[in-house]
Amino acid sequence: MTEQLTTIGLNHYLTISAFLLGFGLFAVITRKNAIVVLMGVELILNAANINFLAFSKFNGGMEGVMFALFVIVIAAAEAAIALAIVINIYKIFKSVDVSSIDSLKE
Amino acid sequence: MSNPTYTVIFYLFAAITVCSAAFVVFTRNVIYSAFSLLFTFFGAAALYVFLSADFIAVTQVVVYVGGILVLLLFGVMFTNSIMKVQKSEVINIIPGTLLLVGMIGAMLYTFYTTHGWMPSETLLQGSIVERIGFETMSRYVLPFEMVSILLLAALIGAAFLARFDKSSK
Amino acid sequence: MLSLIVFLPIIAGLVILAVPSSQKQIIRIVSLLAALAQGVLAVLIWRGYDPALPGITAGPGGSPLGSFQFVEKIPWISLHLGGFGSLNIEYFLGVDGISITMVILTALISAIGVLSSWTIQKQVKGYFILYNLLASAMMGCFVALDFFLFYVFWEVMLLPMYFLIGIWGGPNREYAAIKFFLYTLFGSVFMLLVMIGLYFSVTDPVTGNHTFSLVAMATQSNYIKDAILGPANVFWRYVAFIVLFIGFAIKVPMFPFHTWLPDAHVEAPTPISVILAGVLLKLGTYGMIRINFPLFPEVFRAGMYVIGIFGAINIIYGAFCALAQKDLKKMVAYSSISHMGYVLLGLAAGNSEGMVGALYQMFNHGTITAMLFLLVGVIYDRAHTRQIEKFGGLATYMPVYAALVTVAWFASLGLPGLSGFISEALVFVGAFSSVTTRYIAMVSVLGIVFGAAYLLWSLQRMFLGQRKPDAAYDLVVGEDGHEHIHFHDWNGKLDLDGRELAMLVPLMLITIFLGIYPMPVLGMLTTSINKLVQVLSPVVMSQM
Amino acid sequence: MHSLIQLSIVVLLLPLLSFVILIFFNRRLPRRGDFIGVGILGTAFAISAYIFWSVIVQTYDPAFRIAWDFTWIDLGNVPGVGPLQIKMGVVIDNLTSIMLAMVTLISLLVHLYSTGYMAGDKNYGRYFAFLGIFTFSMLGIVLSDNLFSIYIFWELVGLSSYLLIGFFFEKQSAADAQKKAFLANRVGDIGMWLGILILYSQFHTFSFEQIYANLAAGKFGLSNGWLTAAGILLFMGCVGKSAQFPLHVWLPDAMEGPTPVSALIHAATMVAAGVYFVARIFVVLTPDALHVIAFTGACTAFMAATIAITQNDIKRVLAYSTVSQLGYMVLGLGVGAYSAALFHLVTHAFFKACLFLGSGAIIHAMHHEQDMRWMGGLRKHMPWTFATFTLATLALAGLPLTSGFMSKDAILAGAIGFAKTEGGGIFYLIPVLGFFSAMLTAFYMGRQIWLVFFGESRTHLKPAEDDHHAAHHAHAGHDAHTDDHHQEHGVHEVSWNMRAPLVILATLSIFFVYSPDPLDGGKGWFMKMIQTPATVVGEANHQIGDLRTPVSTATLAAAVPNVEVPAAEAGEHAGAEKGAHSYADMRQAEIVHAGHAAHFTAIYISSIMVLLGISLAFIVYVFNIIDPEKTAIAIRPLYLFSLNKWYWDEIYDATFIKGSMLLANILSWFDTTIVDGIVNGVATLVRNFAFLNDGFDRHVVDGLVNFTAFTVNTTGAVLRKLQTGKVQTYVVMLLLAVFGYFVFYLTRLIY
Repeated sequence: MTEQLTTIGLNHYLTISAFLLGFGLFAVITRKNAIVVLMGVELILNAANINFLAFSKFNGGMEGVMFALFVIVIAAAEAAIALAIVINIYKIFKSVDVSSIDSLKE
Repeated sequence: MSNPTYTVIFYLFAAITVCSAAFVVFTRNVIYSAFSLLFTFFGAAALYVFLSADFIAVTQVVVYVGGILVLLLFGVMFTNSIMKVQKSEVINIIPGTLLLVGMIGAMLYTFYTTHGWMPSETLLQGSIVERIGFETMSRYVLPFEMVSILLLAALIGAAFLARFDKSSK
Repeated sequence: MLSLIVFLPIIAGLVILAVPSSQKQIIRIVSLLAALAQGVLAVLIWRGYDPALPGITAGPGGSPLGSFQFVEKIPWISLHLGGFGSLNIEYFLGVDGISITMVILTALISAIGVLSSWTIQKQVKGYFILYNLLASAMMGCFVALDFFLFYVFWEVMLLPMYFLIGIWGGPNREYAAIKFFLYTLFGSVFMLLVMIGLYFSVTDPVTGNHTFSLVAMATQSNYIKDAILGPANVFWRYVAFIVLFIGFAIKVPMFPFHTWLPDAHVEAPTPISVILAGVLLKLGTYGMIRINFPLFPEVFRAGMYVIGIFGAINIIYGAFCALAQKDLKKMVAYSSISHMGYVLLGLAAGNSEGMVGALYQMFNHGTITAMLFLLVGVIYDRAHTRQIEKFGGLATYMPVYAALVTVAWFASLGLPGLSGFISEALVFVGAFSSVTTRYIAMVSVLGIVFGAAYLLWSLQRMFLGQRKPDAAYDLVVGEDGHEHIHFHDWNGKLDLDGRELAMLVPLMLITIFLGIYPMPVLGMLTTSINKLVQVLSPVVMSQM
Repeated sequence: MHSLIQLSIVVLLLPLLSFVILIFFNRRLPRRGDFIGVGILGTAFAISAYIFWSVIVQTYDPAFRIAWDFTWIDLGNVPGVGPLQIKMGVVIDNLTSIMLAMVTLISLLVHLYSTGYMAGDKNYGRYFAFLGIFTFSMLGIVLSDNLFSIYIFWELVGLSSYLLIGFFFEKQSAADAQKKAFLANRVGDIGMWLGILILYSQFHTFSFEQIYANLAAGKFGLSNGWLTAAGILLFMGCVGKSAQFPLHVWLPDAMEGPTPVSALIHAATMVAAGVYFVARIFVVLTPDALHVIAFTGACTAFMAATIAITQNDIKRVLAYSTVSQLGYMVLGLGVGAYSAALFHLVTHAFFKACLFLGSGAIIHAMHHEQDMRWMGGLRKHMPWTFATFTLATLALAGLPLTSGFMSKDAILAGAIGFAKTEGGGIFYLIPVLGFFSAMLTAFYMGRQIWLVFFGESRTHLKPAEDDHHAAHHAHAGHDAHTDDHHQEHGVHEVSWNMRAPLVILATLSIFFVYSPDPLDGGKGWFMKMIQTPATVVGEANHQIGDLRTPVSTATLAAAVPNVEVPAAEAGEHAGAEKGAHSYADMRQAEIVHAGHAAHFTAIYISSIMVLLGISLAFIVYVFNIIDPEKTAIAIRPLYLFSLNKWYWDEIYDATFIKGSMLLANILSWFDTTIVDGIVNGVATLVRNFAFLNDGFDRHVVDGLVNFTAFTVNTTGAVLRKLQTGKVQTYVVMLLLAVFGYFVFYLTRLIY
């Protein structure tokens, strides 16, 4: 057991990423502020990255690394677009309250 | 690798990451969450270093901390009056909590009950910057180009979306 | 070569698609250039055409080469339909004597139409895209030698026409457009059925499997004896001929199916009227010559006099209706019904004189009627009305316009020295020489008088005499002391301006030249027509 | 290609050149380019005079004929016919060369005259251009060697006549007249075209020569009735063009055109073209067709004469006299007096042109006064016009020493002979009508001379405002050169360029131009050069072979002094001369023979008739023994009948014009209501069926479906609660689903 705690293995990283993922999902689901929702998304992406890197570390391939790289890039793009959208939404609805934006309903 | 200091530092960063992430989610102030997100990113970067992906770590710091976080802060400042605490800003808290607990529990259960992971003996060692460059130019050149085009598109799109709209004035 | 001339306008359409819709002038110029390039290609094809090759049926060895020219023949669609065997459709283009003239005509009229579309202001981009699509489809119909391909072009043609009438038309445009569309669709549905029937009863002599090639279909020996439309199945061959004929007769338009034409013309904008009368009507008769008659020669011979009777009805009925019209454009529309009657009559004659006359009439009617509609458009632009009563004494004030109208009108009533006369004369010569249609010809000669009657009458009411009190324009004394007329809300040139002259003068020169020396066109026709007459004659039938 | 052919083609094309130049550039040229028209016509006349000289005077041969043609349309190797070409060509024989000279001469004179008459008109240049194209088309008719090109130029003549009649197109009456003329001609042309078609359909050629050869060879495939029909139909073209009954109505209205045009087209040349055409096709006419032609001509001559006596418009009188004279010519052809008819054509062309130009001079001098009732006493003011006009009148009336006398008398002699040969009876009606019209002619011409030139001027008697006069002033610009006061001192002799044509034409109406013997045209060169060709139909004995073999017959023809000799010699000598004078069938020979027997009878009767007519005119108008007004009242119905031109216009208007308009309206109503109604009805039917179908659908099919629909509906209502539109709700559902799968997966994993 102690051995399992002291030697840092794959599971440690997976655990961290699991927590990040859970928090991210929680934020995406529960928070009304669009910005915070975005932050949640970022958390999820980070969780994914950690997993990628961990797996590539522990079986010696480069794929995970490369994908992490791409994920970061895409995350940046996504953030930019998303924030722009948020700004537009704010322009239109005069609020960033996601729950008040339900024109998807009808 | 049973170097104790190493272990301690790892746990330290892991704690920073997870706790700040939790703070991001649970605090009611957007500014606070934004700033604590900063710590999450740093923690993640540190963990990348542990995973011997130092280039990724640097990228993480540069892109996330230098770019995305600043963007988020701008967003916050555009949309809220600073330091203002918003009331009643959570919805469907129960399913959220359920999912949070359920997901995390389930995943941890999975991780620690399954012994499917069989780490290969050849671990990733040392700096991988050179190899990244090599892979980028050889095997992942097409995704690389696509991603660059995507970035360009995102850039233009963002500029277009957030442009100063005359008609709205 | 042919693919280029067919798809050039579509390419232009794609280019226009890229041009922002605010750049109206660029759009117009692009389509004009495309039309001119098409014209150049048409001239090249004309120069390269060898009038000695007959066409109509396959050349030596069952291959189109040696009979058709500029042939492009590549497999296009090849489906395996399990029980039905395999469906082989070819991309098969080629010209012979009966299509080369139409190709030239189409290129000419498309160019003229673009010029005449210059004044279109509403949604220029969409207009020209549809226009170019239409131009391509028309050209394709004339050069397609695969029935399926022909059918595709035929259907593609409908849609742009529908929108061009329905969007850019006059007050009652929706009705006219939907009427045109339904009529033609009604016709083409039957065509589809007959086409499939033919596919399963014809085999390609070379490859031995079923084919849509019209060249193979035109040779009776390629038919499977007891197939649905094989020589044995007399009844179904008659049915097929009749429905196919109706399909084409609607386009012509023939007497009972003609009522879409006046509405469509009255509602359509001027360039579309020009295209409609100049080219589309020809497709009906072209289809008869290319598909209907050579594929069912014995039925054609049995039905000659019926076709002739319908032709005579068209001639006289159209002339009378035109005589009664108050709307100038409607009168011209009925006049083209009457003139297409000559084509039907000439075809019904079934001999070389008649058929040459019919084809020549198709060409001349294309140019002359285009001229008529352009002239109507000129006065409509100025006066915003086409009521004949609203004019009078125009010859005094618009001498050039009056002169051109006089020439066009006389060309339309078949004055010697202008091309319309020769074709009508040949039609009558043929129709009278063939015993079947002799009496029909004697009756339809009346059309000459009534044609002269309505044209001269309208000419007199609009241009001669004095200005009518309720005319659509005022008399004002100009600074030079002479009286001029002034149209309400028209500030362009009173008489014809350069663009209008650029549209009209070439047509006029063609009309006069072909009226004095017809051989440039007839020389291309005769070989093919003689071949066609042979194909249709009972001698050939008895040989198989 | 023979040099004469080349020259004739030049003659043909010169007027076209004048047309092209003037129609495009008249405004840029000095004097609107009238000198071009005159000059070109002068050249044309010079050339055709040379042709005339070399054909008629040098080679003095009745059978002279040269032809040339080229392939115009090549229809290739037509199945069933073989190689088929449509040829165009030119033929020159005596008739052609005479017509050529005549047409160009009169056209030249009219051009010259018009420079004075039309001076100052705003469309002056265009006028000469139209004259040019008319001359071109007329020469085309004269030169054609086949039916097709004759038809082409026939229509072109119609066109140019249309343009010239409507030259003052601002006048409604002129516009009506031109339309009427063109349509009437078209009606005639239909017949002509059908006749051409009948001949073509048998022989697949339009050329005269081949058609005649085939006919003579008896290759005509259809029944003889068709042949007669062909003759009559071809004659219909003549009926339209030379204004024979029943299509004569357009000619008097055509006087709306400028007077020189009336002289050129509607007196001298175009109307004569019909007669010329009948002469060209003379040989295909069967006896029955000839009878029809003869009676048509007689009726026309008589009817027109009766109308002419009551007209007041100076030009209308002349117009009707033209119709009447054309009737004479047609009559002459019908009775087989071929050369006499053509002789009359030429003589009439000259003196009638003279009369029209003279009347033009009068109208010009009277400032566009056309009503004879307001003229008078012009003798003193316009001596030249008076002299020439009178001379031409005498010729028209047919007094001895004039050309008209010889030709008309020859025709009447032929008519008598014809009646005799045909066995009398009804056929005597033809000469009788002829002589009666001769008397009427003398009467109305005497009346005209008297009213116009003698007595005192009656200008002041004219009603103050006269719409006729106003109408003339209506067409703008035409009065630019005439001062509006038309007192008598305004009347003066016309200038030289209008006088010279009168003199020339008057000279050409004197007998010695045509024949040394004032009493017998038969002794003249004309009758020798123009001889009846052998018919190729009917009871023809096929001598087509030696019909036109020039060389052998030339000497013979030269040796023969005049026409009755061959008939006489035909009895005595062997058939050598028969070939020479080409009486292929005995019928024609008999007619001509009897005609010459009746020669002096005709002279006597016609002279008596003419004197009768003139004396009647004197009795009525000079000595006023009979007062015309009283007479008119006495025989009012007849008077009105004549004054209103036998009501032909009214009849046609009531029947054909109204009828066709009615038919047109009915048909267009039928078109819009019935045909289109059916179409729309079908559409509605389909739509209604669709509605019906829809009802069935709703009540029966839906009835079954509705239950399902209901359940679906309720579930939907429940599920709709979940549709909040909030993204996060969806995310929750998504994740719940994922979680569910996750749990499921885990359980699988465990057990």
